[in-house]
Amino acid sequence: MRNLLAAKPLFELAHAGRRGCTFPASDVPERSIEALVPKSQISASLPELPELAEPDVIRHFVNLSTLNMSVDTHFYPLGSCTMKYNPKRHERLARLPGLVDLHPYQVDEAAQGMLAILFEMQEMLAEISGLPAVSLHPAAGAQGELTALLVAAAYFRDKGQHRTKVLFPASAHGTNPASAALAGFECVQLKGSAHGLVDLEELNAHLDETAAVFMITNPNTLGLFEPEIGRIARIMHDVGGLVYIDGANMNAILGITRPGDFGGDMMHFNVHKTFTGPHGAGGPGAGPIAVRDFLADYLPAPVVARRGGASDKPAYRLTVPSKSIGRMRTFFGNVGILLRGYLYLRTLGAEGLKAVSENAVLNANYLMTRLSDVLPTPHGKRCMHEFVASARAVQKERGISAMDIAKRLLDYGFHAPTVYFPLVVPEAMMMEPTETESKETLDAFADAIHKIVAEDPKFLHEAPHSTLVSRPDDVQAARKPILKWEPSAS
Amino acid sequence: MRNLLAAKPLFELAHAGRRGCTFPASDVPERSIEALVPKSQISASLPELPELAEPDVIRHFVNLSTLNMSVDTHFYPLGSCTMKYNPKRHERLARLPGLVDLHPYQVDEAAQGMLAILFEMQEMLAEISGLPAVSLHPAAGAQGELTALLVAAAYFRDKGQHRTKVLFPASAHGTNPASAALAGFECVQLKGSAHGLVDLEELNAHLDETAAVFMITNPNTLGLFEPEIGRIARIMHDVGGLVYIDGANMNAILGITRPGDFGGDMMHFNVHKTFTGPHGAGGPGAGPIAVRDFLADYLPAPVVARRGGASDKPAYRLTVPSKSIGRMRTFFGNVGILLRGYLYLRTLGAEGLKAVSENAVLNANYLMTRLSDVLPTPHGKRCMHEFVASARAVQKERGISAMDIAKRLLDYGFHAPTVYFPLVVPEAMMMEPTETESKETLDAFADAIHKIVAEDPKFLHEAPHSTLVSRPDDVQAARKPILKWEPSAS
Amino acid sequence: MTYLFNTPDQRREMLQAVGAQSIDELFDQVPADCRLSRALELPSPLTEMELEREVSVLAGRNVAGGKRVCLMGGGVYDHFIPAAVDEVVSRGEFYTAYTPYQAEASQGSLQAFFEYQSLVCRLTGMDISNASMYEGGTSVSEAAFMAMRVTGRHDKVVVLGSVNPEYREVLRSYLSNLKCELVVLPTPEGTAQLADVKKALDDKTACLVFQHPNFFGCLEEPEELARLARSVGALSIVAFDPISLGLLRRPGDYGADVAVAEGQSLGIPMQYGGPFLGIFTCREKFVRKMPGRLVGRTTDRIGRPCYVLTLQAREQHIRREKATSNICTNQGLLALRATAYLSLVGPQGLKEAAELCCRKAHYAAERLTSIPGVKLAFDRPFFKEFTLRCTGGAEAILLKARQAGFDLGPSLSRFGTAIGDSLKDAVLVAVTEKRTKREIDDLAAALGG
Amino acid sequence: MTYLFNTPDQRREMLQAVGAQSIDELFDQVPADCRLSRALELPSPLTEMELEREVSVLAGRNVAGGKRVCLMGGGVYDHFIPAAVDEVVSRGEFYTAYTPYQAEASQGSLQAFFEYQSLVCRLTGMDISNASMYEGGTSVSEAAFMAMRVTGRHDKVVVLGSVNPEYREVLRSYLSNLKCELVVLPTPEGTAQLADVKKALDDKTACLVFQHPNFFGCLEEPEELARLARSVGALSIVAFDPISLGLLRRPGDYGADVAVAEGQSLGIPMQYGGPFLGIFTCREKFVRKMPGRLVGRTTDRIGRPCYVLTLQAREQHIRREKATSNICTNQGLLALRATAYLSLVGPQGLKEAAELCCRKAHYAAERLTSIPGVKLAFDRPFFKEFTLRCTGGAEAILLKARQAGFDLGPSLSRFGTAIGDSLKDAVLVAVTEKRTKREIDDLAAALGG
Ligand SMILES: Cc1ncc(COP(=O)(O)O)c(C=O)c1O
Ligand SMILES: Cc1ncc(COP(=O)(O)O)c(C=O)c1O
Repeated sequence: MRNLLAAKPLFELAHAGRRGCTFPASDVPERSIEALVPKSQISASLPELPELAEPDVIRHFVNLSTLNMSVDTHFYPLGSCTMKYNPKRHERLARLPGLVDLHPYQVDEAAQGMLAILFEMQEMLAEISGLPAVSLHPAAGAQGELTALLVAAAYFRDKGQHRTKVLFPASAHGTNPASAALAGFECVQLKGSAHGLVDLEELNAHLDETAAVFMITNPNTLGLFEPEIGRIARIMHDVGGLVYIDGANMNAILGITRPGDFGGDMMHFNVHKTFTGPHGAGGPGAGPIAVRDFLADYLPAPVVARRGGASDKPAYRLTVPSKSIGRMRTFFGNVGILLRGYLYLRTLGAEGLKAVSENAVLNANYLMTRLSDVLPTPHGKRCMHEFVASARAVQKERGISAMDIAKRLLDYGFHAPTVYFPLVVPEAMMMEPTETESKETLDAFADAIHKIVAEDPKFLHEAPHSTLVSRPDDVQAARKPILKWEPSAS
Repeated sequence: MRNLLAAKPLFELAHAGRRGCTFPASDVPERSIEALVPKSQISASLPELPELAEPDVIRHFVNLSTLNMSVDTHFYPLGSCTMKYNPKRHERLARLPGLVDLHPYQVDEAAQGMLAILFEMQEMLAEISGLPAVSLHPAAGAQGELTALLVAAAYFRDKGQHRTKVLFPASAHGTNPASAALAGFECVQLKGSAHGLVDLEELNAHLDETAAVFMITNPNTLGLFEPEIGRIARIMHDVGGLVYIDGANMNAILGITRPGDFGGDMMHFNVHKTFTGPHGAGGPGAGPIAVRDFLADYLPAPVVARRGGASDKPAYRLTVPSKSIGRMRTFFGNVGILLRGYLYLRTLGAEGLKAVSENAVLNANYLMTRLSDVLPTPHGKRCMHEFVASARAVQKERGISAMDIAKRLLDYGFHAPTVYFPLVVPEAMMMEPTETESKETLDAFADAIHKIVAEDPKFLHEAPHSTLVSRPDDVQAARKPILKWEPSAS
Repeated sequence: MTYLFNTPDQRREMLQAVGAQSIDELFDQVPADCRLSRALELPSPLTEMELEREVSVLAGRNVAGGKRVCLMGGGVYDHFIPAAVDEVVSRGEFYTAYTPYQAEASQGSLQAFFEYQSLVCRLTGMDISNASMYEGGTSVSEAAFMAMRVTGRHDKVVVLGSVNPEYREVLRSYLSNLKCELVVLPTPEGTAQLADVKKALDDKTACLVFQHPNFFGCLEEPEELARLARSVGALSIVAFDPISLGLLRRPGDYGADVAVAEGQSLGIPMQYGGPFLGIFTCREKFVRKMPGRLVGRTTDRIGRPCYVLTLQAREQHIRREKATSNICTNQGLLALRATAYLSLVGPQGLKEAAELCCRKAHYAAERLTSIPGVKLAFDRPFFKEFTLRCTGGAEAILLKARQAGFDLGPSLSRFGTAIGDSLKDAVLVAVTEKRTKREIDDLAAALGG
Repeated sequence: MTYLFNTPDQRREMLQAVGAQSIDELFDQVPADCRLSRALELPSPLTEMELEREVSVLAGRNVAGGKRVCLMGGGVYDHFIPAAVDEVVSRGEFYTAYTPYQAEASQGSLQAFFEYQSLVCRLTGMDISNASMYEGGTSVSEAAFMAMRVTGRHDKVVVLGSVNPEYREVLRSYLSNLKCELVVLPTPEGTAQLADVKKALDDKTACLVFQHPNFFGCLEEPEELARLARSVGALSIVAFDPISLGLLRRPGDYGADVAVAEGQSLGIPMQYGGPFLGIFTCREKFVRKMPGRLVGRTTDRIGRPCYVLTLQAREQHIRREKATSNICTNQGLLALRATAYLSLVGPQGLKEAAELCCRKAHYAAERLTSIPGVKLAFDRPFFKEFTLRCTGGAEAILLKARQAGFDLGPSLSRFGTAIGDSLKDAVLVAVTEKRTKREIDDLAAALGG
């Protein structure tokens, strides 16, 4: 039911003199604005915002929304993204006035309910990670990485060690090297093994007293659990370095194994993934970190502490760790997302949380099996919560690429998997079904893929056919970027 | 972005053992249910409801929603329906816990805020109608009619008059005769004049001492204001009858003229139309009535009264008029909709309300003018808030019917006007743009119609082409009705 | 003027196109002597911010929401509403659409209402359901009118005194200008006396109306009542509580001809009495005589399955004074709420909710009747609601509870002669799955138990 | 287990298809010695109803919402949020979608973000905007890093003491493992001393960071500051208040090279500090050096206009350690809020809001400084926020206000050494368009004015 008129650029819907939100007249004694603010500071004209009425705005954005696929509407097996269902109770409860209208500088005694929630969230994440000290401060996974690396840097500085290198496998997510570089470390990228795992020799070859941190995603990007993770950690610890676990794939191992138990010293959670954020078309997220005891004093500020013993003072308060690296952002953190994670964990409990991973892994293995005849998975007979299939065979035999399949899936009413990542798999199709999808959906998706690989390749090269647009020209976009609407450009 | 899988019938998405909403275990001392309720009363089996998880349910209904056109998404010029924009502030405020969680039997002193709102709503409707006594009780326009007719019946009974006939023009809305019949009156339908107005001679011919009520929609279904309304009322009053104004078309005359000023004794409002309900895909509505002083005592219960003078008792209370016809439904009324109407009136004020009608009438006249070359309007050079154009010419010349145009408009992203009603206009297309649509939208709509009437008639007979389904078989539906899902039927 | 689109310049252009000098000229058809020569006297307009402030203050003057504990009954109950229900009805495509007359542009609503009809049939065990009526009370009246049409008996309707007094009052109003007699059978013991019922029914009776669980919370003997009606050729009409069907036998099981209900319990907030949902179900053979909209399944031009409004020939817009009802606007969005609610709770959830209500209500009855001067009004089995008599007077106990943060009631005196003086010291108490043992204990303690 | 789909029977079928005996077997890759041999110790699971009850109790323990009157500032403000903003971001298709990498399945988000970028450019008068950063503080840091890249100067960053102390702290943390010097220029008079600034800047300076209106609420001389930076080849980075641009000159007008902001004022609730919106705008020539996602317009296979993520070669997932930032997940949904907010208020609404804030803040300052012992900390023009010194101590006045239902603050002592002892008796007061004269008068009265 498309309405292309309403989906025109906002600016083309505007008309001079139209009003949306209006404000009341001033009720304080009238004084001219120039008497309050120096004239030189006052703008001669108004910002050139479009003039729209409320119905324009609603019709525009509601129509735009229908041009999206989303978890609420479609199966969205995007690998590495954990596109699980976002429970509606979270949206309702996160809107409670006592939570949503709370100013971040409200004094602790007037924010005890919020602090209780955040304290309990810290405790739960410590338990899930097996790492006792938690900071809820970072805004997203990448900021969690940066924060943890700065914690490590502070720790080493404090110990008088000059460690400059951060190591990571070639399959590492882009944020790992980017965060390391931003934190002032030198980046060392390690080649992986033929099995898609860490190559221990390669790791050993790069280790010395300048090695600060080894960053590893586990389960890794191929959906495999590093079987040697214990040894890797020992090797790293032996040279005095630290192990960072990128927790983006925690959905596979909740209640099964814990980063703290397999040698991790620091980790981040992606609350917007594992604990069902939701993703918000790109954000917001929350990237809390958990670290070992000896790193606790370096955590960024603030953390929530609970007063022990009987006291007539309020139970919870914000504190600054003794050797804190300081703040990484303003205010406490992305509380709205942390809250949703808290609600999720309180809903599931220990058993429910473990069932999340069990079902996520079962779903992934089932889908992998269903697709193995047409899109085999080169690495591993079994996978964790996701797997990377390859379209190389259909590409060779029928000239149908991973991209063709991905685009054509949209016509069938499915979001595409992640394609061409990781690079180690040719014609990669990285699929993460998550636990909140049914067997029926997985079967329908697998059936669609089977149909697609039998379709006319030429037809597939031009897919998708049912969407409003098909195969945008990225090159043109980047060569002469048009990054904002301008009257002439329309 | 269709997902036909999720849009399958709910029952086909179910799977035994799946759970949506779960409830906690009982916390009161355990006793067997049979000890509480006789076994003979207990059902041997559970109702055969489908078993679904929350994500199933959300994905299903969200996908279904996208198969609708609606005011939020499309221009919806459905004649006689007043499909105006439904402000989002109403939805937010109607959800305030103090309003939405209030039990209808809460005692008056504990519901003073609600009663204040409802009292003010009564007052505002009295002022807008020019009729001093208001009941907010009726659930919708049709129930307002029935209520008012029963009020009239009680009034006549009380005066010892035996009046049995309700009269109305042929163009009356179906609810008018249906309500009259339900109220126990004999229905007399009057032929209209050639100009689409009331034929005074015809009216006179049917008037005698058995005439109870003349029901008239003004402005009428053709979008014309009855110029003789004053005389009509006088004639009716002269024989001792009452005049009922069907207020469905009040959007044309707010603050311009009032039913009480042009001779009406009783009327209903359609809050879901005029005061932007919203329509809810069929309901709910609210159909408050306003009547003259001498009818006030017969109004249904309850009404809200304000205590005069100083008193330590609460200001507002529910009362029963002295000769009340009783209740027409349980509880106070469709408060959620009345509340939205109240919010609307408080937002607009007198000037804003008049501007509503001015703009509604301007929009209708403009659209009528824009279409006059291809879809002329047989009755009236000018219209009020709506007009009835005719596709007779294009039908004759090109074989394109009103239905063809209506269906094809869907492909252009516009909801269709009301077609084939009223019957007095051949190939009728009844259009009510409302005031919340812009000139740009009206122009785009008119342009689309101009394009359509130039399209291939055969192509049009099969329109719409872009929707999920096209031209359902109504005859088949009625001949062997399938009114519920059954396993075999799928 | 946030909602008005056209700017002064556009209005000028449009007037020019129309060929009018002024907007006023467009109103020339309105005779001068009818015109309002002054501005309406309404409160001054408010911006959204002001409106929110003002209405929030008014909302705050109601004793509702927040920290209150609601044990009120009488037809409206504080049941839990899953957040997903709100999400479904918050879709603009649903709540800002019109009645789905234009099928191609309304498949979403049509399918949802078809699913509503299907769910309600399964819930009740009845053959067919319409797509909604206004609320429980008018559903009862519509059922009685249908019974008159079906039986051809227009003289007498029998209704039990244990039926919600407001349902009875509505029926009385609906019949007030007709020649049909409304016989109300007293139920001094809290439920029907079968012998009295038998006596009251005869071959002029169109229908017997009863409620189960009834207004006092007590369980009737529905199978017997249906049988008695059938034995004189009258229809049995039962008003049921949807939540009770997670535990109790279904109207279809015990042979009701028509089963109607207030559907508020199915995911609809209390909002001071409406909008609610009138559920209406009946036997298949009455389909062409039943009131209200119906959605049917059919196929389209090229054979694709789809949904349409059907059997419209029963309705006012086609049949006019011969229509089976005058209803036009119905309660679509509330039917959608019920659809989402039933989809979410499913059979198991409904059972859990029903059993919780039942257990907690019995616990509450036990605790409250341990208070001196408080006793059950009727010695009858009940489901989630019960009637208490209070030596100290009904208003006194309500007030005491209210001051402690608990809302009980209504007091039966509220219903005047429809209930009668014999119960003026009685109050209703309803206990939903939301209530906790702790709350019930606290209530009992606050009342001196 | 409302969210898990597969039933035991399905799980069995699936295991069979996979060829595994048990779910446990699927975890064989996890070495036994890493496995957790016990259950996690987490609070027991809650049904939705229980969760709602429990969280409502906790929410009730915060002093927020309801009848409170908020005059708190320091970077987060109680501005009015039109209901239509909430409606837009409540669309599941927006909030449950991922980053719009798959363009054909994400045109809705892409177009909305393109519109966001366009609106922000118009609001600020700057050339380009990215699609969002985390929040105001990290935007400042990202700007400083970009300045280093652009200027090739990695040794020195100068920031005014009147910049939000948390912004400065973030910058300090971000620089903590680098060799770059962070020079903080004290502003004892509440705004920059131009002579000091000039002295501090040199040809090693990557950028000058200032805030306008600044943390104390005072107006800086932005044009002068930008000129001083330019004169040594450093970039000028301003942190602005979006609402102020309904009244004050725009960063583009006064020559800022980079303009960043906390976007919370644009339709985002306070929610104890986040998620908020980092606005980031700069000159066109920095486009390939700027951090964060960008949406660009292009055409599709058959020439239809459409939107894509573009210039991704700057980003971590392509450029890895050479990326212009490590940001990946950004604040998309908050950018959407700002887009809806700006669309709704438009130029006129923004002006109204800004002027109301300004007028009411000045009225409040007048009233509050009439209280004995309370005076303005700085004799400088301000916009909507000001700093009060209180002889009785900061905490005392906050407490007194809080007890009367008014929230002021923060107290500047909260910021410790980042602000310094000289202002430890000072508090911030911010006045938005939501506040009324009546509230301000009541506050003054409650504080003894
Ligand atoms: C493996 C991995 N690491 C890190 C990140 C970065 O997390 P965020 O996007 O929350 O910054 C992601 C997110 O895509 C990821 O998949
Ligand atoms: C002219 C007219 N009268 C009466 C009605 C009936 O009102 P309601 O649908 O609210 O019962 C309508 C509604 O369609 C109408 O258009």
